[in-house]
Amino acid sequence: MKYENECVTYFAAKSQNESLTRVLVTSFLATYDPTVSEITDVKTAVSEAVTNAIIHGYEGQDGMVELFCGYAEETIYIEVADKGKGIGDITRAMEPLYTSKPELERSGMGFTIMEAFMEGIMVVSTPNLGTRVSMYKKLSRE
Amino acid sequence: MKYENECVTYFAAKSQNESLTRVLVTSFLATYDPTVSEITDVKTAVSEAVTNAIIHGYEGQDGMVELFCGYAEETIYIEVADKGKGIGDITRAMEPLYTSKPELERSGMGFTIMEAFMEGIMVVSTPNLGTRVSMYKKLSRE
Amino acid sequence: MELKFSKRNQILIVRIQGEIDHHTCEHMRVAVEHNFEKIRGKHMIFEMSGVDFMDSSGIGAMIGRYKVAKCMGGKVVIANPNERVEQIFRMSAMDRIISCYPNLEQAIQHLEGGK
Amino acid sequence: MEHTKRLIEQAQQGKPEAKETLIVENSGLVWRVVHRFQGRGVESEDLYQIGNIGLLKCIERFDFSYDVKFSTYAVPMIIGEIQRFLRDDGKIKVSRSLKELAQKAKIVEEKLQYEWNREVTVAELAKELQVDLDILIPALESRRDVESLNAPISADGEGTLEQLIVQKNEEDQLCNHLHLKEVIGNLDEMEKQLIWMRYFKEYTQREVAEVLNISQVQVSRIEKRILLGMRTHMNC
Ligand SMILES: Nc1ncnc2c1ncn2[C@@H]1O[C@H](COP(=O)(O)OP(=O)(O)OP(=O)(O)O)[C@@H](O)[C@H]1O
Ligand SMILES: Nc1ncnc2c1ncn2[C@@H]1O[C@H](COP(=O)(O)OP(=O)(O)OP(=O)(O)O)[C@@H](O)[C@H]1O
Ligand SMILES: [Mg+2]
Ligand SMILES: [Mg+2]
Repeated sequence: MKYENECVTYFAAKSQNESLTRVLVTSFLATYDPTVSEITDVKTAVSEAVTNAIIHGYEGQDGMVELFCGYAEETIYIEVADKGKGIGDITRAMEPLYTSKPELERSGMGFTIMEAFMEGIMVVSTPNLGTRVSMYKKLSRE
Repeated sequence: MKYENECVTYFAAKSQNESLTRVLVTSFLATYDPTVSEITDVKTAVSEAVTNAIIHGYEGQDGMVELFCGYAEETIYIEVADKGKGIGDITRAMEPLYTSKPELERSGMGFTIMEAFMEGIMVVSTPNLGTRVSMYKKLSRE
Repeated sequence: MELKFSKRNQILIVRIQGEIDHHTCEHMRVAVEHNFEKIRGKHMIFEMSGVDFMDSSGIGAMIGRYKVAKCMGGKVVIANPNERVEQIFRMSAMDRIISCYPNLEQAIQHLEGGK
Repeated sequence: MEHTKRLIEQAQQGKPEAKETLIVENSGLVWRVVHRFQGRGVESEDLYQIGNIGLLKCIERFDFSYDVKFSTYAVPMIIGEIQRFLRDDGKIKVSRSLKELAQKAKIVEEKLQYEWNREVTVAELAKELQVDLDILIPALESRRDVESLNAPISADGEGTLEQLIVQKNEEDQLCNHLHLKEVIGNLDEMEKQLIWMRYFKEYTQREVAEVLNISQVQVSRIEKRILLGMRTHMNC
């Protein structure tokens, strides 16, 4: 796919970097004159995916997370990937309220929020190789 | 080198992304409670290096620019790299007021500014392969 | 994130300002429990007018605090969330067990009038 | 070069006109340096004056044995002069200034939204606040201490998604750890607190004793009694 603009970032899987990813996405989007609420939608989805990579993918261990942002035809494309644990049963993982880590006070709403705030989402994952979440959202233009 | 935190971003060599790099550096550094002037120093140096990659490295053509941020022992490490034209004579390029593009109203002060605002700078470049500018700055701690 | 604590009878009032994500939740959890314990609280109110961003980590953290309050026979309620935050609450159906009120006074009234 | 050389020699011998000519002829150079310091909250005109002080120092100190052009020597010196000036009041922490900007941003956003009766874009916000996006965006992410002017929440539902989840989401499911709730509900305040600290917070008996202001022996005794009670309760 040919993007009008693109940017990919690899960062250490540390929770302190979660806010960095939101800043990055906001500033990538900012060129396309989004509304504050469009930004919040995308930011929230990114935050969910990145948090998942850190706590489920790497389970707090060292690792690098990839965040891709692309823009083409008024649509923003986001990908978040890790080389962590992977997901065995993707369908079940995406069910609302399913969580494998209730002891960490997770509620199993991450994927549901991503689906609600983005227009499309695709998850590819291989156990022990990692997970890639791809999402897109069309921006409203006047 | 083992960094306490690190982040590397590849983005399209477009001038619209210059502000993205400043945002990124600001928010990467913000965790370490820097002063306003430290942030401005680092941001200015990054901005110079990124602009150089876009206008000299790729001369306005398509390409990707790399921005690395690392933090270790109260020191911020920055690298900006492109796979563009490269620099033939690095010593001359780094002289104050030397510019190969006076017609673009460049003034030849980019490297001088980077040197002034950062503590150390190293430039590695190979004609037709690209350029990597590495810089560091120790943050003042009370 | 910044937290301000105050108490009213057995209610711990927590004013949250900033972002609620996985990173900041860790801090919130510890601080809230510490203060709840200190005042020997029963209920908790989270005053959320200063919260601009919350993701699912916030849901987990609220339910976690709900469990704690429940053990003491108390409740958790939310006051003054912005539209966004409220949307996330509703999506997770958390409003079934944690009620939202448009302001602090109503939240207090609910708890004190309740039991 | 010969021309500049002559002027510098004259200036170093104390001729004020020569100094003045040099300042005029190099004003473009100083401005170019000043240009690089824009956006630091200091008027360019002021920086230009500081830059000229640096230039004057160069004129006084330039040595023709240096084997560099005057301008090459001057640029770093002028930069240094301006930096020293800016250093002195650049000690504010970023976290503080972002916080202040975030406060302003929140107020302006709500004001505009009210006036225009529509969503505000970040670009509009930046324009209204007269700041660059690269400082506004991190500020928006670091909002703290912001008093909200938010109107009461609206209550329009989210439709199908919400219903779907609500079905699956009864209280018990959310609170699976709470099957003990009835048992715990029958305890008195101190007993509840004790159980909570011991089993949810993993305090030692000694720590609990300290908080509750009773002896460790008492803690142990109460705990045993409660646990026994719970066990019988749960077996039936
Ligand atoms: N990157 C990942 N690597 C491995 N497993 C993952 C990853 N992302 C999600 N999962 C699995 O999918 C489940 C559901 O994810 P989801 O984000 O919906 O909920 P959660 O993270 O458990 O809770 P919440 O997001 O509400 O805090 C997780 O519990 C985990 O088992
Ligand atoms: N990434 C790069 N790739 C190729 N050439 C470069 C690169 N960076 C710098 N150069 C060369 O080094 C010279 C000096 O760079 P410098 O940034 O100091 O000045 P400038 O870019 O020409 O002007 P200014 O930065 O003041 O606008 C440039 O004119 C260019 O010839
Ligand atoms: Mg999740
Ligand atoms: Mg340059």
